Amino acid sequence: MKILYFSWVRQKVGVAEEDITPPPDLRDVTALIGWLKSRGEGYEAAFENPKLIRVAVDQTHAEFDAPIAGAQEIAFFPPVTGG
Amino acid sequence: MKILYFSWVRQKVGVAEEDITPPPDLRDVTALIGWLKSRGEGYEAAFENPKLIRVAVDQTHAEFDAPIAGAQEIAFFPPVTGG
Amino acid sequence: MIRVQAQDFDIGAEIAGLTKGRTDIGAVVTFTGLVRDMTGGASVASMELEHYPGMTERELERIEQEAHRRWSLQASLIVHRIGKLSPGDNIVLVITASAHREDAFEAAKFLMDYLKTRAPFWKREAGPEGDRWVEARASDDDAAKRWDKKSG
Amino acid sequence: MIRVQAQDFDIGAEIAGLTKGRTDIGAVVTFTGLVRDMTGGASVASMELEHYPGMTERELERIEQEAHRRWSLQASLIVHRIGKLSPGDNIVLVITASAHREDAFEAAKFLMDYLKTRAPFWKREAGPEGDRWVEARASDDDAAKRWDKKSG
Repeated sequence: MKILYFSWVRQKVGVAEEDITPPPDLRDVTALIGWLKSRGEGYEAAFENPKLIRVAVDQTHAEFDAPIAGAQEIAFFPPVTGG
Repeated sequence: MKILYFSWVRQKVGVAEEDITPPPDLRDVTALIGWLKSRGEGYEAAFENPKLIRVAVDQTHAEFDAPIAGAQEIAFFPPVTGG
Repeated sequence: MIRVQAQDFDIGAEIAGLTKGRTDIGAVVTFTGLVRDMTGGASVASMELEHYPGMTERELERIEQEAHRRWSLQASLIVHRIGKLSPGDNIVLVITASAHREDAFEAAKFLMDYLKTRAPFWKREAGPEGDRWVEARASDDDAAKRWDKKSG
Repeated sequence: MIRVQAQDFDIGAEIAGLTKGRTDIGAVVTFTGLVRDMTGGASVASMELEHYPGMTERELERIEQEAHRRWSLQASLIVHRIGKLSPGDNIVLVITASAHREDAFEAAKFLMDYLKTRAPFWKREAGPEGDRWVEARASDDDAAKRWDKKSG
């Protein structure tokens, strides 16, 4: 499963992109975030306030209760500020 | 007093512009229209339905009860259709 | 700024003229009105735009000033063509520039709604069934009246 | 049509590309967003636009399709720049073309409101106090939510 990070989430995690194999029992985005936070201080800092985090599953905006089974690409980022 | 006509009002009256000296007792635009209608068939046709007529007194939109004393230029035209 | 002219306008050049060298503008909205080949089910071969010289310029200036009174605008422009036009030709250009998009959008809509009901222009369309003066649309009156309510 | 690009865009040329040879378009609205030298009281020397390649294009296409579903549009275009920009530079261009001005105006406002809250771009501003990621504005969320209500 490919995980992408953008903006200050990327800076705090320290990488832009990584391939991970999360435990098969992780059901949704919330569970994935919990597992990611256990991987180090950068992740802990990035996901400290989940209200500031947005997620896209396979390049489509998603909610935190979206299932992650079968997803190929999950991205985490702050609220967008283009335009 | 200069009177101007535009669009189909001009076509019905038959002239674009004329200098007139209306009777001094004409108080407002409504009275002026009544006097103009007495001047011939073209005027009669142009002002047949006053609801279709708009007026500007000295190049400013006005109502039919606007006084005409002192006005230098009064224009009659249908609702505008620019833009 | 306002202009009444027979010749066409260049939208890109007009925007550049308003914004060039400025760094306080965050949003530019333009509206361009064009001659369509069909209006109200009748086909249009050409169009003639009559106007009231003198009052037209004064009225456009009044409308522009009113927009600047209601919204925070850094710059604005109204250009309206007169004379003979063909389908596809430009008729009118409105540009509004502001720090924020809300002001630019609202002011541009207001300028067009007011121009449509207050600026002394009259369109005459020529088609296969002859010439006809374009009739004012009730929807344009309604659109303009909405701004009166908001200011009340 | 949608495009994501580093280079600048030419608004006049983009309008011409959408409308050239067509006689069924009566109204063209453009919105251009530019870099300002001040945002939220902080001065801006330059700006860097990060985006999510792949999702950006998909999201812009979704937003554009939604606009065509809601309004009668003859053509539309969204161009968004990425990379490093300076005050006065263009950031984003939205063009909507319709038979009538109401559709063109509403669709352009909708495209910008949705783009501002859904298209995955992030601005980083550099100024005298260092770099900072631009924070999302609550007013942009509110603007986007207004369209949800209308469709309900």
